[in-house]
Amino acid sequence: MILGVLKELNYNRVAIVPAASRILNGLGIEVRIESGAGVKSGFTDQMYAEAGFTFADSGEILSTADILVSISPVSVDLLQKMKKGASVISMYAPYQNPEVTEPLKTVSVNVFSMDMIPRTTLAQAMDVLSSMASLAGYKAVIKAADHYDNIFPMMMTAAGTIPPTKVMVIGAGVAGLQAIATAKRLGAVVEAFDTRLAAKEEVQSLGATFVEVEGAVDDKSAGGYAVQQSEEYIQKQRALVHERALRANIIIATAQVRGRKAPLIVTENTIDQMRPGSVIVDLAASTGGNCAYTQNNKTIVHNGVTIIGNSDLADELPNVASTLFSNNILNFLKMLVVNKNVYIDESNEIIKNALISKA
Amino acid sequence: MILGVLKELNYNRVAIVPAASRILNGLGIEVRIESGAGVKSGFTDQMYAEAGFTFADSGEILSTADILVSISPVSVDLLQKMKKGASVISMYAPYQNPEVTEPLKTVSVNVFSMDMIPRTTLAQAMDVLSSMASLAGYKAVIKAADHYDNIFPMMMTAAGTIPPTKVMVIGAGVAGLQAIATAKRLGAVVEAFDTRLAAKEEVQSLGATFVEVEGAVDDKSAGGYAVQQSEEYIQKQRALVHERALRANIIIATAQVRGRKAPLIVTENTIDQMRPGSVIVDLAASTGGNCAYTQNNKTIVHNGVTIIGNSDLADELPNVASTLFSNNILNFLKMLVVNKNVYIDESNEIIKNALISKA
Amino acid sequence: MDQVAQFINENILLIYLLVFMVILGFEVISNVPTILHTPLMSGANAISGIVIIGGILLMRRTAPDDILTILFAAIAIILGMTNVVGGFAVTNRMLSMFKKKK
Amino acid sequence: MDQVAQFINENILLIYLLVFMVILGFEVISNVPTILHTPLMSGANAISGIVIIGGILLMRRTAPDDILTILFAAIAIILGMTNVVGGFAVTNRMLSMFKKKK
Amino acid sequence: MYIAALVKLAYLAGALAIVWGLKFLSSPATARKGNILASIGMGLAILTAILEPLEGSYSNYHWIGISLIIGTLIGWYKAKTVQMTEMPQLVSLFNGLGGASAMVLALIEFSKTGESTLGIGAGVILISTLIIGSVSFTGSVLAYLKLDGKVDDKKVTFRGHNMVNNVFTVVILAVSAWCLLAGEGQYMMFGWILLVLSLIYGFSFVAPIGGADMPVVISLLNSLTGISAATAGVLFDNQIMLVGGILVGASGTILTILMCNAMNRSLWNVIVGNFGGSAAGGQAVTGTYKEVTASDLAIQLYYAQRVIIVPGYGLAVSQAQKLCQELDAQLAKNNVEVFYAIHPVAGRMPGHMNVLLAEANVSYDKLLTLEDANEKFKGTNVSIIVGANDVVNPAAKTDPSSPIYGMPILEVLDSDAVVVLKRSMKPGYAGIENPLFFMDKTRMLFGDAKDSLTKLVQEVKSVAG
Amino acid sequence: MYIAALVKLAYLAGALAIVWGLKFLSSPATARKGNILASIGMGLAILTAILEPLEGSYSNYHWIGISLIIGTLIGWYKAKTVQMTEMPQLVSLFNGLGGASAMVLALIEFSKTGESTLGIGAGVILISTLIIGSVSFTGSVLAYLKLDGKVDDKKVTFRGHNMVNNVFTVVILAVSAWCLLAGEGQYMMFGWILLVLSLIYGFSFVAPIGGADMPVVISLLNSLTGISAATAGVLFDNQIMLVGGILVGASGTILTILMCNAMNRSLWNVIVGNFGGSAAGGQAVTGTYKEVTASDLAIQLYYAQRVIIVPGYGLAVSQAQKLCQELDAQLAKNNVEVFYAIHPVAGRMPGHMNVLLAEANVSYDKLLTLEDANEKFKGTNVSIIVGANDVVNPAAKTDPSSPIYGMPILEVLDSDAVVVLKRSMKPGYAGIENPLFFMDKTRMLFGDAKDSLTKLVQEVKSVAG
Ligand SMILES: NC(=O)c1ccc[n+]([C@@H]2O[C@H](COP(=O)([O-])OP(=O)(O)OC[C@H]3O[C@@H](n4cnc5c(N)ncnc54)[C@H](OP(=O)(O)O)[C@@H]3O)[C@@H](O)[C@H]2O)c1
Ligand SMILES: NC(=O)c1ccc[n+]([C@@H]2O[C@H](COP(=O)([O-])OP(=O)(O)OC[C@H]3O[C@@H](n4cnc5c(N)ncnc54)[C@H](OP(=O)(O)O)[C@@H]3O)[C@@H](O)[C@H]2O)c1
Ligand SMILES: NC(=O)c1ccc[n+]([C@@H]2O[C@H](COP(=O)([O-])OP(=O)(O)OC[C@H]3O[C@@H](n4cnc5c(N)ncnc54)[C@H](O)[C@@H]3O)[C@@H](O)[C@H]2O)c1
Ligand SMILES: NC(=O)c1ccc[n+]([C@@H]2O[C@H](COP(=O)([O-])OP(=O)(O)OC[C@H]3O[C@@H](n4cnc5c(N)ncnc54)[C@H](O)[C@@H]3O)[C@@H](O)[C@H]2O)c1
Repeated sequence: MILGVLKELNYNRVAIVPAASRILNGLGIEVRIESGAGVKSGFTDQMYAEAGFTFADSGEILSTADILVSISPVSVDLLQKMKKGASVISMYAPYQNPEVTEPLKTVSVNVFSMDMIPRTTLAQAMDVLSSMASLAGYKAVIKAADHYDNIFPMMMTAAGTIPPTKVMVIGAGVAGLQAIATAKRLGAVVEAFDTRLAAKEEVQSLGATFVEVEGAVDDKSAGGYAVQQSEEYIQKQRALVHERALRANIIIATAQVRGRKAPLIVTENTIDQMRPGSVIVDLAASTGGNCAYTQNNKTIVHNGVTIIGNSDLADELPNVASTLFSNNILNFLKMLVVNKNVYIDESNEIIKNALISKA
Repeated sequence: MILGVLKELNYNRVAIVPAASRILNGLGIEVRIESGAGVKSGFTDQMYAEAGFTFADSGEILSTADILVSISPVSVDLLQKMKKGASVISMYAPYQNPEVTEPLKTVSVNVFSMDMIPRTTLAQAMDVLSSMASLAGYKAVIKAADHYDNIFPMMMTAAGTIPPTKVMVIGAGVAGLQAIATAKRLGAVVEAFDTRLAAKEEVQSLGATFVEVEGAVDDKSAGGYAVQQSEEYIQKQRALVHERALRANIIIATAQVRGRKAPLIVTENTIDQMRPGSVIVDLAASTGGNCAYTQNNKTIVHNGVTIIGNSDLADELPNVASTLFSNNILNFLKMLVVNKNVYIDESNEIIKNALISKA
Repeated sequence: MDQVAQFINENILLIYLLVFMVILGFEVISNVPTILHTPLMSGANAISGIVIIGGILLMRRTAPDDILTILFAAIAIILGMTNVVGGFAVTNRMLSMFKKKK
Repeated sequence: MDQVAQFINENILLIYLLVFMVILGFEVISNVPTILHTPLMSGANAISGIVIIGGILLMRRTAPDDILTILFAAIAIILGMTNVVGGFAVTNRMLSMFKKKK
Repeated sequence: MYIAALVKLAYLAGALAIVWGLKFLSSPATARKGNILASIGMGLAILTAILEPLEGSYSNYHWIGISLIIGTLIGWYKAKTVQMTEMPQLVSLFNGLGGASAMVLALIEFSKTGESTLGIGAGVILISTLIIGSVSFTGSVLAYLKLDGKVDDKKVTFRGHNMVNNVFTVVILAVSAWCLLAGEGQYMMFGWILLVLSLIYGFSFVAPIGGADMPVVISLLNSLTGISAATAGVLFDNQIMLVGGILVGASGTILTILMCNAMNRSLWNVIVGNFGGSAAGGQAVTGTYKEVTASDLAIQLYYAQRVIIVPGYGLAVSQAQKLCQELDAQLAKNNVEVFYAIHPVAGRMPGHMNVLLAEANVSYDKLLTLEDANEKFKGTNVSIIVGANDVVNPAAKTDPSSPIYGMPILEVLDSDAVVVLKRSMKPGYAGIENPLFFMDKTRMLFGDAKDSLTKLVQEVKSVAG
Repeated sequence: MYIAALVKLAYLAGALAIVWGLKFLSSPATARKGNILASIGMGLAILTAILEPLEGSYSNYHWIGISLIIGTLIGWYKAKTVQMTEMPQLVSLFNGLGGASAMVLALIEFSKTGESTLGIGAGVILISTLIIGSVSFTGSVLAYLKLDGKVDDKKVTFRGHNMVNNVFTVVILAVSAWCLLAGEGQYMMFGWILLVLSLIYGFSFVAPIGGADMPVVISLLNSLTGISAATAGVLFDNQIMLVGGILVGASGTILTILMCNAMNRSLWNVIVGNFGGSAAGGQAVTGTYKEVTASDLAIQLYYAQRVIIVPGYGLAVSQAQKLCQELDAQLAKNNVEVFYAIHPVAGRMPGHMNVLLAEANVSYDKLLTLEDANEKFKGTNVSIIVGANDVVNPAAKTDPSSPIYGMPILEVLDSDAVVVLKRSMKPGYAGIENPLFFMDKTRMLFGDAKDSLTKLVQEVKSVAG
């Protein structure tokens, strides 16, 4: 059984790392990979060769693979080059972009989208969203610290006392929590906003302050995801965020509502009044951003305030991100591959959810 | 009495910040500053105006100032435009560049170089080297973390266990110690090298491991500074550093010997064998660097290893760096200015040392 | 009342002894950590078997032909001795938990 | 030797009392924190002034014309009382450090 | 005269040994020594009682010897064969025997009074010995039966039971007074009446007290036995009985109170009795769980070879990470190996436990990954689960219908004992019941993890002495 | 008969009050109550002694009254006027008076024996009372003089002093034996001889013991006084004297041993005496410094309103940051305000203290800058300097020749008391002597900061009870 790995064109990461070989061998899987696929994430061809992977060009990979793994969605054109009944594992994000699924119906391959895996305890080992969000949360703070014209921790020195930096985290999901932990480690004073009830305890469990905005709607049936809030709530939240933002110098925004545009929480007015030198990292940029002025995949400076609009910060930690992604895929394969064959068990919640198009 | 502040051409910082006004007023000093001098460090003209500073162009400042403050050395051309007997406070680094002092003799102003202030307890409030080195040490770690393709802390996650990053700090002076503290905060495992006897205890006082190389020469009379080591010692050190470097992924190099070229401690051979993705920050770059391949004021990637050659990282934290610099200058002025006049008391160790050219 | 006063006058040392024994009993125990409650109770229980001395003395004072009393005294001794031996042995077993395993 | 054995036989309760008082004395003190060493010493010192009782009893038993004994007894009482009153008062002052200031 | 003095001194030595023994028993470091010392004192006393010259004594040594041997054999055999878990009931039984012994002695003395008048002093003492010994006897026996599960709490009580007990108390006191004041010539009859009343009362007194409170009751009855031994000592003019008995009476009383305190209840509350008791163990949907006290756990931990701490989200919620580290440091003093088993999904974000433990400065070397931990649980004496739940749920391995079936978990059941620190029986994030809590090896320690760990650290310190 | 019983019970009640009082005295929370209880017991005993019906007693009440009043006035006056720092010597003096009182009583009894034979029992007791009382008397007086600085250790000792003391012991024992066995008719003479010998011995016994060890000696002499009171109790057949005396004798002995332990020395070592003692205070180039024990410091801290901790490089070296935080947490329990005064150059890098304290999770609110701290020292009860030195060196303000003259420092001397935790008298980074250590307000607590703080935290916990 052959697993194909393409070189990522849009990403620094690679979907399968050399260390995966032991488990893949155990599953009876042989890997074909494009030469140089791992170089940007610190995995040289030599490492792959030593791990027993074979190299092939993309054409060969597409035409021979039983399973194709890719981080960026594989285009329909390429899919058509694949064997009938083969499987593709990637990230199509059909929930955000429902239009992607239609064309997939035209090809006769099984398409699995890792982002559709339910956020349950059982599935966490394959939960790419979690592993990437966690890295993004860390990186957001590091990036903010690097762009910031001041330091995070308090220091009382002979040349004066430097007060600790105040960091505001909006949205305490996986990325937000990791951002809180990282900022606290660096010595910042952290406060966080969220709409989910459980978030308060989670934020406090990291020693940060939770700022409560009354009147949040929390829907247990949403599978842990947040739901759309009332306009009144958003107004209240904006006012409170405004007040706090003027005292904070770093904002890490991660608020998302699944399948919808991200809520706009930090307004023009707020940003205009922030001290020049402040930094905003908007991890919700790809769905519109939580902050005014955010431009997706761009870092801009507005009135001295740096606004980093990048939802995919994990890609800037390519080595570790590739490793975790590869492990997530491995865990998925362990479930999917039975006796050297892909076995699509539709009674399995995880497989059922991930399968967005059947051959 | 008029204090002139020029806009820095080579730096993001500004020598005097608006908050200095209260104390300057107390000393009977009036400030003339170039418009836009603070903008890169987060201090707008408006802030200066509110603090009671007046704006002037550089010509006017030069010709009217009794004291001129500048971070970058003021050229002799400009000095000639100054009033006779006026004073200049700046950073000429005559110890590293002995050639700078000769031309200064030609002008009839008193030139103070802040870097010549002795590293004593009493002088620490004016010790610009300390305050800037401390910021540089912090920033070095943040920068390394940002360039690194992995994360610092250990994490045991559903997608695998990420081991903690190993950070090696070479030279545990002010910058090195701050780097140790910052890296430890971020969850890294830190080890440090130094030649001074006192450094061992200092490193351990931050919870890091000190790696001892036997046979170091420690000269108490060097005013706390390190002295040149024997070739044999350097060889031994290189070997040990080599061994450790292959296990570490981050090197922060800060080793300096005053008035000499920085010792070369991380060799080509070592760097060639490091894992791609590793990061080296060489704070000794301006005096030749502790690492092979280091290029002053450049960030290069060699074989996948990022080498940041920047001795002046404090300048990348312009807001806080300006504040501390400004405070250092203020403390110096408090000593220098007596009854609204510059009083050069040559029995004062600090003033005597700082004065590198007398009017 | 007379008798009480007389008793006090005649037995004042005994009363002192009693009173201070009670205090001593309190004192000796009052700092016991909770972990020792059960073994201590068991040990105290063994000590309460001291009543066996009464049985022995009684037995020794009883004429060999007073079978009934002898029988009763024997019962008293057996019961008391069971209490004493069993009590100390059980306590010892409980306390063996406190030994560091090799 | 005879006298000793006799003493034991006659005063066994007294001996019990003594022995167990000693143990009680040990017990009562054995957990005292170091901070209380000095006040405790001072308090115990006051208690040792109990010897004054002897002075009082002596005085009451002495014929008023036996001036010498009366004088000595008075000295004994004065010394003892100074010890008692001074001892308790000083202890109290030492312990007043333990009060929370308002 | 010399011999008489020697006998007196021998008794004194015995008494001293017993007092010091008891004292040693109250500190973990010396407890074993204390037990041995006390038993030596006891042996000395018995020997002296056998050997001391008695006026008009008979040579009933064969009787004494046989009785002693029988008692020794029974006591020894029972003590050696009893299960660790059944020790409390055995202690209770033994205590009953001691009471019975005092009772028998009193009865004989009653029979001896015959026609003579009983003085107040002697009378009170004789009557007390009889009553207290008997109450202690039947009370202890019932406590034994209850603890052994041979008697169901519900079956031996009825409404208004406490009322009946009060009436009993009054009646016994009245009969005693009557006997003292007007019993002349009829003492034996009064003796029988009091015997019967006291035996019934002992039973009735213990009946309404819940099974979980039995240790307190045993301690109380034990102090009663002590008092009866002391009164018997006066009867026989024997100081060691007096001293030993009083000592047990006093310390037993204090111990009883301390035990009540440890349960956060008053003695009164225990005696008046909450039928069935609440502290023993609860009933949940799927079974019965067992609790452990912090002090018992502390001993287990301190004398363990290896302990593994399994942190979970609850640790983070209660912010008890530093206490974990402190527990660890305390245990290290007795060379206990301590590790932390980190499940990959423990907490609410990847690396949550790492953040916490780093904050508490736990060395990275002590952190075990899932795989390493699962190898180390075998041979581990105690696993302490601090606010974790889903990550140790064995349903993931055994119950195919479970929503987490197939997830690798920390296999804490491989260790000798499992203790779970959490606030309630509520489920964790995944919302599913955890059968681990109901396993034989598992004990629950309820409460906020911070509180529980604080207590635990304290107790470990007290074990360390 | 009733009255006799009542008297006996009154004495018993007094004895009980004294025992409980002593017990209460040994725990900080109840010590004051204990002192009052004991004094009530004492009052009761005195009252009973005055009122109890005595056969053949005389009405010397005016004598008794006057004597009591004189004693009360002296005792009260001395106790109220003494300086806090001079209390130990006063206690010693009082103790001597108690001993003298016993001595006087014994002497009178001696005089009364006249021609009659002394039994062994009574003889031993009488002689002991005399000897012990006298030794305690002169010993205490010398201890008082030494503590008060009125006698120089060196002046009252000579080479071979201990040898002489041994000889004295033997002689006194020999004379006692002689008196017992063959003193008939000459008791009074023996009395005087023993008196003189004992008085000299008491003096000689204390002479070689160093001033710093005086508290131990006082405690020892105190237990002697107790014993003499007890023997006097036998003499007068009075149980409360017996009980009270024995109690003091026993507890005094234990206390003495505990005090030696606390100084890490054996009692033997103290008595054989290191001339001049070493623990009292040292001599350094520039003056004398005073030490404080962790336990005394703990009281000061626990009952303070505000405490400021001044961390320095030594805190970092010993890595004691967590203990600082723990101390702070313990003090918070008694509502002590705790702050940390951070000097800008403390440690070895800018922000060194911040890094440490953040690691120990000290809240940012508690950190004071130099300026804020210098405002807060006034009204602060204790400043604890943990491994700092240069940053609190007052030479920076007062000594123009100092290399740090002009540097702003933390003005800890504005607080009521200053305690310095460091290992030695060595200077800090700047290499200059620190006059602060020799100031009146300053006390040193030597040792690694981690060790000292560990002890301190423990002691504070014990104060909190
Ligand atoms: N790691 C991640 O990235 C991540 C992210 C999201 C969700 N999750 C999920 O979270 C779960 C993690 O498992 P877990 O075992 O760590 O936690 P868990 O299963 O959620 O259980 C936590 C337990 O801690 C107890 N607890 C809460 N507060 C406490 C306190 N103050 N003191 C003592 N106990 C307390 C609770 O019981 P009581 O209420 O009875 O005290 C609860 O049963 C998994 O289901 C995982 O999938 C993980
Ligand atoms: N902050 C900076 O950036 C920086 C940089 C370089 C130099 N400095 C200089 O360092 C000094 C800082 O002042 P400081 O008051 O913090 O420190 P310091 O003056 O150096 O004094 C530290 C004291 O700590 C004691 N100590 C060391 N280890 C100890 C331990 N394990 N336990 C207890 N005590 C210990 C030492 O006394 P013992 O040996 O008797 O124990 C020493 O006197 C200033 O002179 C400053 O100029 C500062
Ligand atoms: N079972 C598992 O093991 C597991 C693993 C990972 C995540 N999860 C759960 O999945 C859920 C989603 O996590 P995620 O990180 O992917 O979330 P996300 O990326 O969808 O959203 C990020 C956060 O933004 C918050 N948010 C939305 N609107 C907001 C608003 N107006 N203001 C403030 N905050 C707002 C959300 O509540 C969420 O916490 C969480 O409940 C998480 O606990 C579970
Ligand atoms: N008194 C004060 O308040 C004060 C303030 C700041 C600094 N200082 C002292 O000034 C001195 C200089 O500090 P700095 O940071 O400016 O030093 P620096 O920048 O000159 O050198 C940095 C470090 O590199 C080390 N080094 C030199 N050669 C080395 C080699 N071959 N291998 C390893 N390490 C090597 C030095 O020992 C030094 O610790 C230190 O002793 C410091 O404590 C004193």
